[in-house]
Amino acid sequence: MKVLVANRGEIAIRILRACREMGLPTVAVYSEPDREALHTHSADEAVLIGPAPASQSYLNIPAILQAAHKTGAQAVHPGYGFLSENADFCRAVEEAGLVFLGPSPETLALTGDKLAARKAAREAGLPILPGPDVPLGEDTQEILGAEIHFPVLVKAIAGGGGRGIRLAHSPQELDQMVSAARQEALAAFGDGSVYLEPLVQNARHIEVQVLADGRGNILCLGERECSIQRRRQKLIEESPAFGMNSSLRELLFDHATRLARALHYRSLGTVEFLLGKDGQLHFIEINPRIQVEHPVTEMVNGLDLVQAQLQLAMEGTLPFTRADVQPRGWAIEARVLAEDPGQGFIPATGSILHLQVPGGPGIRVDSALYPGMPVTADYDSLLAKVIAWGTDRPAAIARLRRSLQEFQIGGVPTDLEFLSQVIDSPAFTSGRVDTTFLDTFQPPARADDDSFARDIAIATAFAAHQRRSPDPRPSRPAQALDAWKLAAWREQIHH
Amino acid sequence: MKVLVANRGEIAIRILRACREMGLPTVAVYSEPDREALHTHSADEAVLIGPAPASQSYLNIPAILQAAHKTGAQAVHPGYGFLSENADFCRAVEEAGLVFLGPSPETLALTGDKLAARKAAREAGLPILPGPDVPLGEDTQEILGAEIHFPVLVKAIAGGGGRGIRLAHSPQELDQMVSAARQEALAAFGDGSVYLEPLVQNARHIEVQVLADGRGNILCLGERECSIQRRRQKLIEESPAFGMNSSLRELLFDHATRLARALHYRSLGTVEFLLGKDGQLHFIEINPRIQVEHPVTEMVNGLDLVQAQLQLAMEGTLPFTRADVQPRGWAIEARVLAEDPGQGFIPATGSILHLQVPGGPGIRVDSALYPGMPVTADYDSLLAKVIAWGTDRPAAIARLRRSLQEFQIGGVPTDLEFLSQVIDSPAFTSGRVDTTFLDTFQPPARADDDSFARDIAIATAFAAHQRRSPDPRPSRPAQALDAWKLAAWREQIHH
Amino acid sequence: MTIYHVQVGNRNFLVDITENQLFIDGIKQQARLIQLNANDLILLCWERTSRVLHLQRQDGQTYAVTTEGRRVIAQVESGQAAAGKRRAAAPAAENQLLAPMPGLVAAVKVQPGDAVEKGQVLVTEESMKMQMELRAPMSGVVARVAIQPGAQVEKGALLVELQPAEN
Amino acid sequence: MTIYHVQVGNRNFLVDITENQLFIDGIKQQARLIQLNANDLILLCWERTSRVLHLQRQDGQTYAVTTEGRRVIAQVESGQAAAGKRRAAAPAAENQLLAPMPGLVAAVKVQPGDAVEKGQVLVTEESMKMQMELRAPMSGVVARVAIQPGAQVEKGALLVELQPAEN
Repeated sequence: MKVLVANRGEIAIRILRACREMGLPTVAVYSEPDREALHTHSADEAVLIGPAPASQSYLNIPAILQAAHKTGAQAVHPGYGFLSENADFCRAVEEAGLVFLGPSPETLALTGDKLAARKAAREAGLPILPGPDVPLGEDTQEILGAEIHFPVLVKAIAGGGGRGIRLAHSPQELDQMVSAARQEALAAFGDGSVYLEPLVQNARHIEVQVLADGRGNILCLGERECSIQRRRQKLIEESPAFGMNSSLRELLFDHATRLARALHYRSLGTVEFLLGKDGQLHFIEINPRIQVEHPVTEMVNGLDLVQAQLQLAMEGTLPFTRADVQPRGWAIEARVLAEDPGQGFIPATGSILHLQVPGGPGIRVDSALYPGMPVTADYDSLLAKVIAWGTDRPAAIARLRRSLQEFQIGGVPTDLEFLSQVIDSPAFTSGRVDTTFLDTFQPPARADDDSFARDIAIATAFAAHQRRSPDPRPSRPAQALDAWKLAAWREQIHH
Repeated sequence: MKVLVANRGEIAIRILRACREMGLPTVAVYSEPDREALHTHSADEAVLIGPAPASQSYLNIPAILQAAHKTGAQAVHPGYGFLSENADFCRAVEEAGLVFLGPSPETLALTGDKLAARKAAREAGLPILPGPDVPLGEDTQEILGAEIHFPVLVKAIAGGGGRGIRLAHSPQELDQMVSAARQEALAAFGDGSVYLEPLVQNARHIEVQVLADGRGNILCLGERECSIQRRRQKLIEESPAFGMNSSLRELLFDHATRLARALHYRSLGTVEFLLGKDGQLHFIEINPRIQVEHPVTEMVNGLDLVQAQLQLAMEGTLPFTRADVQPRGWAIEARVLAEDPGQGFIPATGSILHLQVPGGPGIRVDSALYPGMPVTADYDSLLAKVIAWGTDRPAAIARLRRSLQEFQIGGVPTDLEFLSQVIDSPAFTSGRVDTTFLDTFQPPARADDDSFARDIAIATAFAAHQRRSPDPRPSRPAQALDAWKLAAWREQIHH
Repeated sequence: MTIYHVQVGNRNFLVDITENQLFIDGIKQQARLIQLNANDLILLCWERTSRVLHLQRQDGQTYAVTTEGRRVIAQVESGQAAAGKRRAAAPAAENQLLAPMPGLVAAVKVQPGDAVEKGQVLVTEESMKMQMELRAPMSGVVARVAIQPGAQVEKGALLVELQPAEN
Repeated sequence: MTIYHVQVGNRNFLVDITENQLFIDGIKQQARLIQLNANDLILLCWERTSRVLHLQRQDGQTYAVTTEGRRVIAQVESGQAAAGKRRAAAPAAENQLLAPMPGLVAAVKVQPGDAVEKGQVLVTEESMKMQMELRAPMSGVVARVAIQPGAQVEKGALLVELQPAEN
């Protein structure tokens, strides 16, 4: 089965690795600026599908189908984001006689409509937050007459990935937030419909990984906690969830299984819940695709979820049984993003001028980085995921801390230091976090030893000195370039 | 407990990682050329202990003890090689009031004398190859009168790490091999004594990982197979061993436990056996230290052996019980060496000019590499270890293959391609290997597609062309150096 | 003798490099610097400790330094230059809204002549799949809108120019 | 027009680079080359396939190329140079024993005047903890011993020189 990967970045690399391990030939697709991207030259073949804007490349259904046709690909893996939740894409793939590595078009049509998903979940017996099953009308003042408690969430019906969501604290804010959510949703999903949902205060985000064969055989592969979020983007995820007890876990699995069964669910999916301070679960949505945070589940269970997807598609049956799922230890993932913590975490661009990737026991790194790689503003800012496994949560945290310190990226600002500060915070280490944690988290001021700033001053003064008065001994111009490049000059200052 | 790591390279990094994860302060020691080594700047403190020759630095007991004294280190981890099996060093460390992270001096004195270890193993009821318990005398002709079958192994009594061993095929060869073994042993261990041991034809190398507290509590943490050897150096290792059945495993564990008990063994150790074609086990030796190949045991069992050593030393008790040892799946390690397959695998030197380390699911990399690192002839040629885990042996092999292809090292020749060829050989994939496998293994001639050599020709012609006639548009000299370095010029040849 | 004024965070250092000797604020330092590779990876050794730093020269005298999982910006001025202008750099003009990152202008909410309040959203920019609302740096009147929705902008590009209200 | 003769393994290519066109053995190639970073990492793109190569220039016209887990040596000669001397490089002198790798001379087994047989061990060298026995490349008489035990030698250093036996 020749697999076309309709995605880029680390998830494209992740899927290509699974295919390569299974001996499956692969096709990458790429946009013009991604000609130099690692995923483009990691596949057996690669096809250009358009210019930089995703709408003309990674969201360009005809171009992707044409690439599959041209290369003879027999299956399409959509990854996450881009077209992964798009029912039209799934349908077009299947109508072209290809295997779509994900749920059926009917499932995607339902999960892509948050209100329809809510309704299906309610009918399957899952706990749903109150609210009507219809979109909010144009006149928001009308709804203010109804029973509505603030703060309230404004959510895009076609939303996903944390986009198209706004929080209104008061009736006065509602109009502004509805229009902001509509605008973001329209731009992102082509649909500005929104609905309102009560805010669960200080909730934790808990989700269940599901693998199902579309014929009623459903496996729950453990839960994940993803409460560490910034701007509704998950930043740190772990499995299992802190303080989970077996009765709550059974309830979670039971909910997820019932929903998957009702949807005749096929392939990988994630059923997301909020866990209130009162211990109550509330269904949020179902993510019908591989998740960014899937590696924590893989490390704890010793399974390969992408290979499982591929095997399921090829053989029609689940590649393992409930008895094969034997969780061990604890795994935590941290997302390394190209962003500038010094400037309010705005996305940053640059080139990977220096790269030292962490390794050793219990560390997995998923990335599409290579030395020299350009980091552009065209796509999302995820540079790498570091996943640490340990026999228990403190051991996993200790390994994650160690590996974040080992990870050296020069040339583009990252959130590496911020991630270290989060996992070192007493709230995180003691498991007392909820989805609002990062709203108020202030990293402690570093008690720098004097040597830190001093060392930087020396090194930069030295570099400036070298620029002004390069060592006159080896004559610099022309061939000196090679000497610099290959021999790495060594200059010493000593007493 | 402040820990001094009396080693270098990947094992020093491995130990420093364990200490950092446990929050223990660390001290590195380094020789002059290792001032730029990763282990030197990965520890909290680093102390220079001498010039390049190991005899004056990493084997320099007074200098290491002085470094411990100067920094207030409370424990010493010897790693493998160098002083790790040296009873005098262990004794000196303990007499200085420090913790030696390894067995007692008495154990090391015994394991360092192969004949004494044989005798102890025989007394503990282990199966020993026939032969006298005394060294070979000066007159080898004398022994030829006795019952001696050829081929026969000449082994250094003080030997270790595969050194000081020669194979004599006939009485005519014996003198030459004895003198070669004596010379190598004298140079390496300061002791030229040798003994003879019958050769077990087509044997497999099987070893048992032991962890013991010195007071009779002994855990066997699975077996490893290390039959893929070249010049008696292990190249590829795995756990579990291929085709192992539970009765043979129980026998192995029983042997290892009985020997460890007899020696009042403390800390980590490995009991090594040959497994003959007839299914008979033969004790070889006991390695009283962490092994290069320990990560395969860690990945299968989800344990951290170095942390276990440290915890045992700090708390006096084993950090886990037999019930905690729950093996899962299969792990295989490949040693990436700086050597030139094109020239008979002689050690190679250079600089790490390009480095792309494999990652993703199931892959662990232990190394001390960084971009720009010099590879000198001063120490051994181990650049990195790649360890792949999978749910079964084929899955582990598939991941190892994939990660060896991902691993890019520019600037120094390596055995990466050879490793791929070995794991792709039918003998390896079907588990039909013994310790003589690599003696006769010939990698199949690559059926290169035409594109391979053609692509190399284009790229190198292009590079030569660039050197001769650099792009005249951006004026090259002086500041062009920065343009080259930072912007990475891009030149295109197209139709 | 060459003197460098270095600012790291809110700390200032006077570094004096004379032949192969190094002084900080007049005190001789027993440090040793080794360039580890051609990509500006530097090893700074003291007697028993050392630090690996990656230096990325940005515009002019600014370096982004990455070390031990942290990233710090340092300003270096040589003695002569520093003596002339002691941190005379003008603050960013209050009346200009600049793009904080490269990206796509998703929406422009104002047009010339509009009165705006400080903090009011003027432009929405999209970058790396994130939308950000860019707000007025001051109250006033829109003097100029320099971009259109759909425009691709570089970091620092002028988006909107304001002028104080006249009354 | 610039012509390069490239030898890769036992295969020879005639590469012609003319402005921005590329010919191999006279046939135009639709290839595109991109330098990925300043450390000689090159991307070679064909229409649907591509290859990343790391080039390390060694002495003169020799490149060590690393790609997809393999390492290959390529010889490049420009047209003019190649036209002059078609592979006229002298083979390594048969009467010299050279160090195959940098290392320490552990033992020297012969002295000047000794008669030796081809294959006889002359020197033991130690490198990266391995001992290797270096053998006589021909039968003859030891003319010169260029090193002493304990000497540190570079790769290619002359160790022992032989001359043919006189009878």
